[in-house]
Amino acid sequence: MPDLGKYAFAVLASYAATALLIAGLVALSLWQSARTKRALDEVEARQGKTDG
Amino acid sequence: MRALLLRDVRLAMRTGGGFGLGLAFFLILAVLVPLGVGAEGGTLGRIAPGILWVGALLACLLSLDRIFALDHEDGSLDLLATSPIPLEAVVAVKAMAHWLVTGLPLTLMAPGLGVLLNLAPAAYGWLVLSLLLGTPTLSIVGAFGAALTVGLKRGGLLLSLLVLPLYVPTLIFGAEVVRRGAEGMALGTPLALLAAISLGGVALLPFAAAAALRVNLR
Amino acid sequence: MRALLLRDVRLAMRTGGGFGLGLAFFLILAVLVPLGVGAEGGTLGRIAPGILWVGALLACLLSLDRIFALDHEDGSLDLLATSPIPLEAVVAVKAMAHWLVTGLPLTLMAPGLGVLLNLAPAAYGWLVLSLLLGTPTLSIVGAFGAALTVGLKRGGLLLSLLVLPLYVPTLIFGAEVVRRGAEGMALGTPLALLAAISLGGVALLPFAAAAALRVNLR
Amino acid sequence: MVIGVRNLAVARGGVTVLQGLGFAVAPGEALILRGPNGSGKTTLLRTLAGLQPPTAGEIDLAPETIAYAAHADGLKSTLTVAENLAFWAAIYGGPDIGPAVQAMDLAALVRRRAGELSAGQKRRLGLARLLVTGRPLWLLDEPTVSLDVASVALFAGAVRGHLAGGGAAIIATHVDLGLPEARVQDLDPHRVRIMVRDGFDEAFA
Amino acid sequence: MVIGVRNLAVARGGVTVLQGLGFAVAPGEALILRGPNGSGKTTLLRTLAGLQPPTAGEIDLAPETIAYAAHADGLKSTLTVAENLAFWAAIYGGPDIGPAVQAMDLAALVRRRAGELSAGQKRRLGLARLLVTGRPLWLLDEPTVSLDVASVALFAGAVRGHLAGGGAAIIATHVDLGLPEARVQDLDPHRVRIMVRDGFDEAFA
Amino acid sequence: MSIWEYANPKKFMQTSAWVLPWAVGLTVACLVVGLVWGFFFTPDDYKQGSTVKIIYLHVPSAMMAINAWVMMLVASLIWIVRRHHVSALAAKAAAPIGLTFTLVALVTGALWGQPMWGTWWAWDPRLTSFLILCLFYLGYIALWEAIENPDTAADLTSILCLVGSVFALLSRYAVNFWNQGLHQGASLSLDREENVSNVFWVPLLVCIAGFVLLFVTLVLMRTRTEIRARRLKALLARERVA
Ligand code: HEM
Ligand SMILES: Nc1ncnc2c1ncn2[C@@H]1O[C@H](COP(=O)(O)OP(=O)(O)OP(=O)(O)O)[C@@H](O)[C@H]1O
Ligand SMILES: Nc1ncnc2c1ncn2[C@@H]1O[C@H](COP(=O)(O)OP(=O)(O)OP(=O)(O)O)[C@@H](O)[C@H]1O
Ligand SMILES: [Mg+2]
Ligand SMILES: [Mg+2]
Repeated sequence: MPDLGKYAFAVLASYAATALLIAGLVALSLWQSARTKRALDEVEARQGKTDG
Repeated sequence: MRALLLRDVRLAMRTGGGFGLGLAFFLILAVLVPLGVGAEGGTLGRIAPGILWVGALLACLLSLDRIFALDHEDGSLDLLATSPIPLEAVVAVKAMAHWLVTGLPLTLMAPGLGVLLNLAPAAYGWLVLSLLLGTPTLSIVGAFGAALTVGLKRGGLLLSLLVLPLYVPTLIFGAEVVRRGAEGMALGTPLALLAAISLGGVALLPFAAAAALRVNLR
Repeated sequence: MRALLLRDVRLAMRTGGGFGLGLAFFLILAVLVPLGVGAEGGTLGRIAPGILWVGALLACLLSLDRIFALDHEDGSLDLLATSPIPLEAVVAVKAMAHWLVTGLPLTLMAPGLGVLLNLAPAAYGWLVLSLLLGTPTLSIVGAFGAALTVGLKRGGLLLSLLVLPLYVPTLIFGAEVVRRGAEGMALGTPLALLAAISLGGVALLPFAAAAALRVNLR
Repeated sequence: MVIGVRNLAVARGGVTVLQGLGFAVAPGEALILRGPNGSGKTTLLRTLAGLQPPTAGEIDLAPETIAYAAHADGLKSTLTVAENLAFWAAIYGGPDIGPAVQAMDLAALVRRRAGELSAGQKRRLGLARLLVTGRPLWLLDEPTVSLDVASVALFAGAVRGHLAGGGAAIIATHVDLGLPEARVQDLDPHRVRIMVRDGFDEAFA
Repeated sequence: MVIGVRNLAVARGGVTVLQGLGFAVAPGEALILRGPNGSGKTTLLRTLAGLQPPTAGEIDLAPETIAYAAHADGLKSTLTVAENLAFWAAIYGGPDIGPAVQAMDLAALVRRRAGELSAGQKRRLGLARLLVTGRPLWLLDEPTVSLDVASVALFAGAVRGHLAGGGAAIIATHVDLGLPEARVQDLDPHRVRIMVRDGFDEAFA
Repeated sequence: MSIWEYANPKKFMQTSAWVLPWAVGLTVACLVVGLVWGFFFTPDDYKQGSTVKIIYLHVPSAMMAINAWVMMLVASLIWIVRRHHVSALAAKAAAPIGLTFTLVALVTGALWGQPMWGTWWAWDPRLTSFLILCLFYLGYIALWEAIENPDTAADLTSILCLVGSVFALLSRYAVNFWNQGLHQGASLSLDREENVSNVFWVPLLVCIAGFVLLFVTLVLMRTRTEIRARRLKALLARERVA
């Protein structure tokens, strides 16, 4: 761990905030992806059956 | 009554219109004022309490006519008036829904905008407190104004004109609390007055508003 | 087309709503800001150009959704779209009607409010000139925003959110002209830019707005 | 008797449009109001619903008896069909929405938003609201506007069910509702055609 | 032929509701569209009016031919009856409003504001608008809603006059209009009931 | 074969499924190398002390915030001209990513501003235009969300993106005119000799590459989601008819 001196808060907070925001975006994207995939699979399976 | 509150909040959230409109407007104002006024820290900080309170007030004003107008247009208000819920309760519930989707989020958002406007650090707490005490008045007074003007085509204009003078005491005491807070002065009196106005308004205005509504539906 | 212009102006005058609402709002703002900010002449005078421009802009914003929303709700917009007038002309005429009942009276009223806000005497002429050049942009950009959001229930909120960033250049140049006017500085460049934006907007935006309307009526 | 009316006069826009009205509706009975456009059917129904005071005469009506359905349906276009109905059911503390949905054949549409319905489907939803109020007296203003033949029959069935359960209905309409058993009240004889003027006071009527 | 339609399909809310429609309307002819609620009459009329594109098929129609009257009347409630009519006459560069006022029996109401009319009177005003457009093809969506018997006859007379002058009309309705000479087009056979599925691209239809 | 083939959703899904894992790997590699290098193995600046380390987040995110908007503009134009669904959906997918980058630039800038300028926020032109850009993103996303019909939404957001771009440029110019500001100039520009010294320069480039790759990865992933959602919606609508 490098010595950040008196600016430790600014630097660490920047990295933390960035990590948080980007992790949030990635998590949101993954969640949406999983959700739509599941919903689509469900409907495709259902319609596959109804159509015979 | 819970159903009515839930419906109004849900409608505001779903259709937007109500919810967010006030907030967006508040944000807009906080961005536009520095762009228009110029960004010297000193001036900006000095006018910040006033601008924030005026902004909150205008954001409320903007969404007032939705309290009854939409329900009047699509006929729901007639149906509500013939329903088992007393009209006074309808007014109180609708004002409360308005506060939940306008006044409350406004209050929560205000500190963030304080940063943009260079508000003095000591004032943040007082800003939130004064808005928390003052915004219910804005909603209930607004509901009274909206009841007076529902069904009038000239509604929007009249409503602002009627409600504005009624808002003045709240504005003055509210901005005063924040300004004194920023400068570290005593602020008990304006704060107490702010709370008193809110309490009185919430207790009495629903009756006046219901009477106005009855006349307007006739 | 003359008939449409006349009808829109007449509706605005008769129903109020449009006409007067913006003006009342402008007046309200000019009264509230000194109340909220405190009335020291120095600060007030310094922020006056910005406040006046922000006020004009908000007053326009307020009445924007009436440009198309009322006609959409009562079905007139469908009928106009199937009428012999091209939709681009409908947009342009409606924006013009909006300017006639909002921007123009606003401009005429601004000097009076300048007095309330302690505006420097040298700035009055520039205030009127800058508003005269800038308010047409507000109307036509607003018509574009209204065309994008017509028929959306979330219209009001979205409209402000979409239109606000588009107003920024006009606001900056407009307020700059007045501020420089107040201080007796050179103001050719911002004035020219203000005019250029207006001309460009009036020439091009009706096409974008008509395209958006067509999509929305589908 | 669910409602009784004696020597009633009603006004709209400051002008008395109907006068000398008298009728009574018993449980299980339906009354159809007939009269040309502008004769005052809507005005009469609004007066009976308590939305405006009569200019003369009396209305005998127990409180909390009526459910009113106006020209406008009072639907929120962003709420779904189920949400719209559930709201009114909660307001009236009325029954479950299931039977109402069945009765007006809305089962396939419950999750659709009200704004996405066709004109007739909207109207069916407006009528389903009556069934969740649990009120004995229905006041209906042109209920079958925009309805197709099948839906009109559905509506007539719903009214019959209501009457059979001891309810009553007053219905303003221009068309045939398929309710031959209903009594018809013609409003034409009660219209105020000549302006009666006398004293100065009268001008304030 | 005023309008010809071949193999038309129309969609609402992203779903094709009618397909395989074909008909032609000659001058002097009226076509009545029938179909239950939600079958797509309004959607079809909007497509013919050019407000939305068809999803398939062709429409043969000269420009500036149609006058459309929707479920909503497009009246401004603060303008008077005469002002409302005069506005549309000016927009279409059409004839004087006098004959239209006569035809729809609005003479007594011309100075009344549109917001102060009863439901049926509003509708009559909405129909009078058609007469000032001077357009040959009328597209009417349930024109007789709220009209009393006399007004329906008035309306039928206006349509007959229009047809006699070489005009044409396409009318969606659920009730009897008193126009026995009109041809009827049933939309039921054209409703899309089954799902058509194939490749992935299809999902974007 | 032509690039337009990827406008076919099926083709796009196949290709992107193949590309995606590689993109994820490269992104992680670049970001880890660049950030670790920057954070642990670069010296402090003689003037700014350890705060220079913020540059590895601030500059790449600021660049990508603008580039994401440019990409949306191009995709919108493609939709308007050629009506390829995938391009409209890609524009939709990119907006939240651009918004996130804008927020990262704003937040890191504000955190940097406190020690350097003594204030969290100053109405500097670059800062102000970023705030305005943020509003544009919000409006664009809100418009997509507000419209039910996907084609209508694609049309309207494209028009907004076009008109908005013009006004964004105007605002940038106006804001510059309005206030001269505190923010450093473009020290990355290639024609200037007094670039940031090489010690900071190389890891910064790696970080920029990492952020570009992150953007590409996320756009691919989100576009796939949007395509699936679109297909889901169409299938459900069909079910409704039946
Ligand atoms: C909220 C505040 C801030 C915002 C929105 C912001 C925004 C930006 C933007 C848009 C760029 C340009 C990136 C490019 O052109 O590729 C940039 C670059 C940069 N910023 Fe900031 N900034 C902020 C605060 C700061 C602060 C406080 C500092 C340091 C004192 C700083 C230092 C830099 C540096 C060194 C660059 C690189 C300049 C270059 O090489 O182009 N920024 N920032
Ligand atoms: N808001 C109003 N202000 C003034 N007069 C009105 C208003 N609404 C209706 N009127 C007039 O009052 C009279 C009665 O109207 P009402 O709406 O009760 O008629 P109605 O029998 O319901 O007609 P319809 O069958 O057309 O619905 C009419 O002559 C009408 O013109
Ligand atoms: N705004 C909308 N969004 C989505 N779907 C809609 C919308 N409006 C109508 N629909 C649906 O499209 C179909 C066709 O509607 P349309 O209004 O064309 O029917 P219609 O034949 O005119 O019915 P009605 O006789 O009730 O007026 C219906 O199933 C309806 O539920
Ligand atoms: Mg009526
Ligand atoms: Mg229909």
